[in-house]
Formats: sequence, structure tokens, C-alpha cells
Amino acid sequence: MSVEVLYFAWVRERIGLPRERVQTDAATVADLIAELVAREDRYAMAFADLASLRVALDQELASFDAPLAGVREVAFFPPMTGG
Amino acid sequence: MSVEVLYFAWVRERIGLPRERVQTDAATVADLIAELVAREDRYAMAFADLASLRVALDQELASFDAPLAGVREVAFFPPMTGG
Amino acid sequence: MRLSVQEAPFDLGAESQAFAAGAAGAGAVVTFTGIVRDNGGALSAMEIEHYAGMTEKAIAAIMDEAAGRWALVDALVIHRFGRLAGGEMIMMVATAAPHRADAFAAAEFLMDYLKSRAPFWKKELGPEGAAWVAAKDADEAALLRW
Amino acid sequence: MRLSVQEAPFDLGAESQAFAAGAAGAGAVVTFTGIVRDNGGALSAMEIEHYAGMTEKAIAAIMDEAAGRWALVDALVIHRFGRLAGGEMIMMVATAAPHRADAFAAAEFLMDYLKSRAPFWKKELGPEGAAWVAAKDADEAALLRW
Repeated sequence: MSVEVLYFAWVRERIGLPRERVQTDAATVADLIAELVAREDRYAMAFADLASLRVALDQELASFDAPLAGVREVAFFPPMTGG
Repeated sequence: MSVEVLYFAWVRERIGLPRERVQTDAATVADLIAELVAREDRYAMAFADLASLRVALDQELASFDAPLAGVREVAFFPPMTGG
Repeated sequence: MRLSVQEAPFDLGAESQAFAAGAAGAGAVVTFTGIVRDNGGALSAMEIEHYAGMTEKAIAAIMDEAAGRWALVDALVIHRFGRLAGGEMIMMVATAAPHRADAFAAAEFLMDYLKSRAPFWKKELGPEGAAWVAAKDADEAALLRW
Repeated sequence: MRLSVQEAPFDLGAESQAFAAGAAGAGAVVTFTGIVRDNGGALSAMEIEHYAGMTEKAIAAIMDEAAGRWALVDALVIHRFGRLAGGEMIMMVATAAPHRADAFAAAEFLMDYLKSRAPFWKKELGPEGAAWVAAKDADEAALLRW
């Protein structure tokens, strides 16, 4: 399947792009991260510390073990600092 | 001695005036109240329930057993409802 | 810090804007505005009596207390007296602090103390006549949290 | 209820005045305004990134949650993104309720959730360069009280 993957803040800066289309057979968010990390160092750097990362599936906060089936948009970002 | 006595809100309405000069030898606020209550029914009505009254001496909240020596202004009023 | 006890209406927009713009170093500004409730469309009016002289002293003491407890950059209290129609603004409080927790806490503290320790008395003028607003036990209890 | 995620500045005075005037039946209006702190006179700037699309949804969900928990007459959230200079207003929240406790609680709740659950990220641009603002443990902990 194909998902749109978005990156924000320092995740975007480390990976070097704001979004990309990814072909994947990953069953969960964690599987998708493992695939990305295996690609290149810049992904490994961005995903080095999952405790400092958050993920949203179709614009809803989710956990790293959430399934990807049916998901169109995955976003990775640091803890939010609004307000 | 002579003190200025002020009344506010329903205390003022029951007694029928906003302020008056009072000649008194009362040692404490409670003594002053006793003298006023002995004067007329309207004072007795105003001071019938001390739990629903507050007193200020020279514009500072005080208690009913506070001494009156040196005090120039005594004010009686119900619990405040500002804000 | 500024306090004003006045009969005239105040301009919430202008006061809020000027307060926030003047609070150098603040990261957080909180305002509270009290309004005469129009009870279900039946516009009531309110008469606010106060103890001229003591009012300013009591509010200044409350503001000093707040400034001692929290890291405030600035604070403002405006409280009206006299006759107010339903929907009119009775009073406002504004606090400015580097961080939001201090601004919120100080504003709530000021409101709790203004409710029960500043010498104002409200009389509601409704369709069935006039009645002094009774102090609420909850308002007195609110002071215990500080 | 109204929410706006925008790059343009907003007018705190006009927004506060219009919000309070439009909140029929409210006795209490609370506003919170977040401002870019100028650190000791050394004016810094801030770049705010956000997740267009999710931002509005997340804020709307937070506002619905607040409306379900407290007796609110109205609520407003305005949050900016893009580049802001020191002293500029970042965002504001306003709540209107019959009574002050609800207005204060809802405003604090909205702020706590906007801090940690709305997809905004702040980057501070200071004299020594740019740095992403780290989320504070205290902000995450603040959510536990609701």
C-alpha cells in the first residue's frame, strides 16, 4: 500500500523534507518506522528516540503499535508546544 | 469619646441613615452595638444577627471584640458581594 | 499596577489591549470580566454600593498580596459602583506574568478576594422588586484554597 | 464557539470586546493571551509551525470537550502560526459562563490542552541561533488535573 508520510519541526529538519509518499507493507506504525530507519542515516537520526516522538494517523494522535490498515496519512513530530 | 459610625447595604436601610456621629464610652465593638441596640428598634433589627454582619475599624476589617480606643470610624455592613 | 473604582463604564477592549501591550516581559495575560446577567432575557438591573475610601485600600492590599505571591509583571483592577443595567460590565481584573500558571492563579486569587473582602454590596433590581445579593458560602470557602 | 488558525495578527481589544458583548447570559468572561517574551529586552523572534488540517480538528475537539465539562455560554480560540517578533501576541482563548468558576476552569483547560495536544511547534530565534522549544514535563503533567 501507499501512504502519505508527514514530518514536522526537528523531525522534518533531520529528514530534510516535509512529506513524502511511501510504499510499504508495514502492519503497524512501528513497522513503518523500522522500514524508514533501514533506508538512510537521516531517518535513523530522526527516529533514534521514540520517547521524544509522537505520531498521528489521519490527523488523530495514535500509538506506535497502532495498525496502518486503511490509513492514508501518517505524521511524525516531537511533543507539541502550542499555546 | 466620639466616633463616626457608618452603615452600608441593608444595615443602612434598616437603620435609616448612612452615617452618624456617636458619643460613646464603649470599650469594644460589641459594647458599642449593645448601646445602639438599646436605643431604638431599628438598631435592634439591624444588629439582630451578628453572624450576618461585618465590622471595619478605620477601614480595616475587625472582629466584634476589638477595642475601640483611638478608633475614629466604625462601619457595619453585611458580608461583601463584590466582583 | 493600577486600580480604579469608578461609576463610569470602562472599555474592556481598550483596557485589555493597553494592558497586554504595556506588560513588558510578559508571556501570559489573563483577564476576567464580570457582567450583570440578564436572567433569561428579562433584563435586570443592579445597584452597587461601596465604602468609598476603604474600597481602594482593600483592593490595593489584595493586589499587593497577589504581587507577593506570584511573579507578576503587572496587574489591573477596575470595579464600578452605582446603577448598572443587565449586560453591562461590572468589573475587570487583568494579570500579566512570564508564565501562564502565575497569571491564572493571580487572577483567580484577585477575584476570590474581591468577591468577599472588598467592600461592595450588590442589590438586584428585578421585576419583583429589589433584593440584596446574599454572600455565598462557596465564595467564602473559595478563600481557603489560597 | 469560534476558532481561527491564522498567520495574521489579531486584535486582542476588538476580539475581547466583541466576545464579551456577544456572550448573552454570561456573568463571567475570562481571556488568556500568549505573548512572545522578549527575554530581558533582547527581542527574540519565534517561528511557529503547525499541521494544517489537523490543527483545526484538534482545537475543535478540545473546545467540544470543554463545552461538555463546563456550563459555557461561548468560547473562542485564535492561534497564529508563522514568524512572530518579540512582544507579538501568539494566541488567545476566551470563555464565557454564567459563573466565574466555570469560565476560569474552561480557560485553563483549553490552555493546558492547546499546549500539549494541538499540533503546533515553536522555534525560538535568538541571538545565538534557532532552537526548537522543548515540551515541558510540567505541561504534560498539567493535563492530569482534568
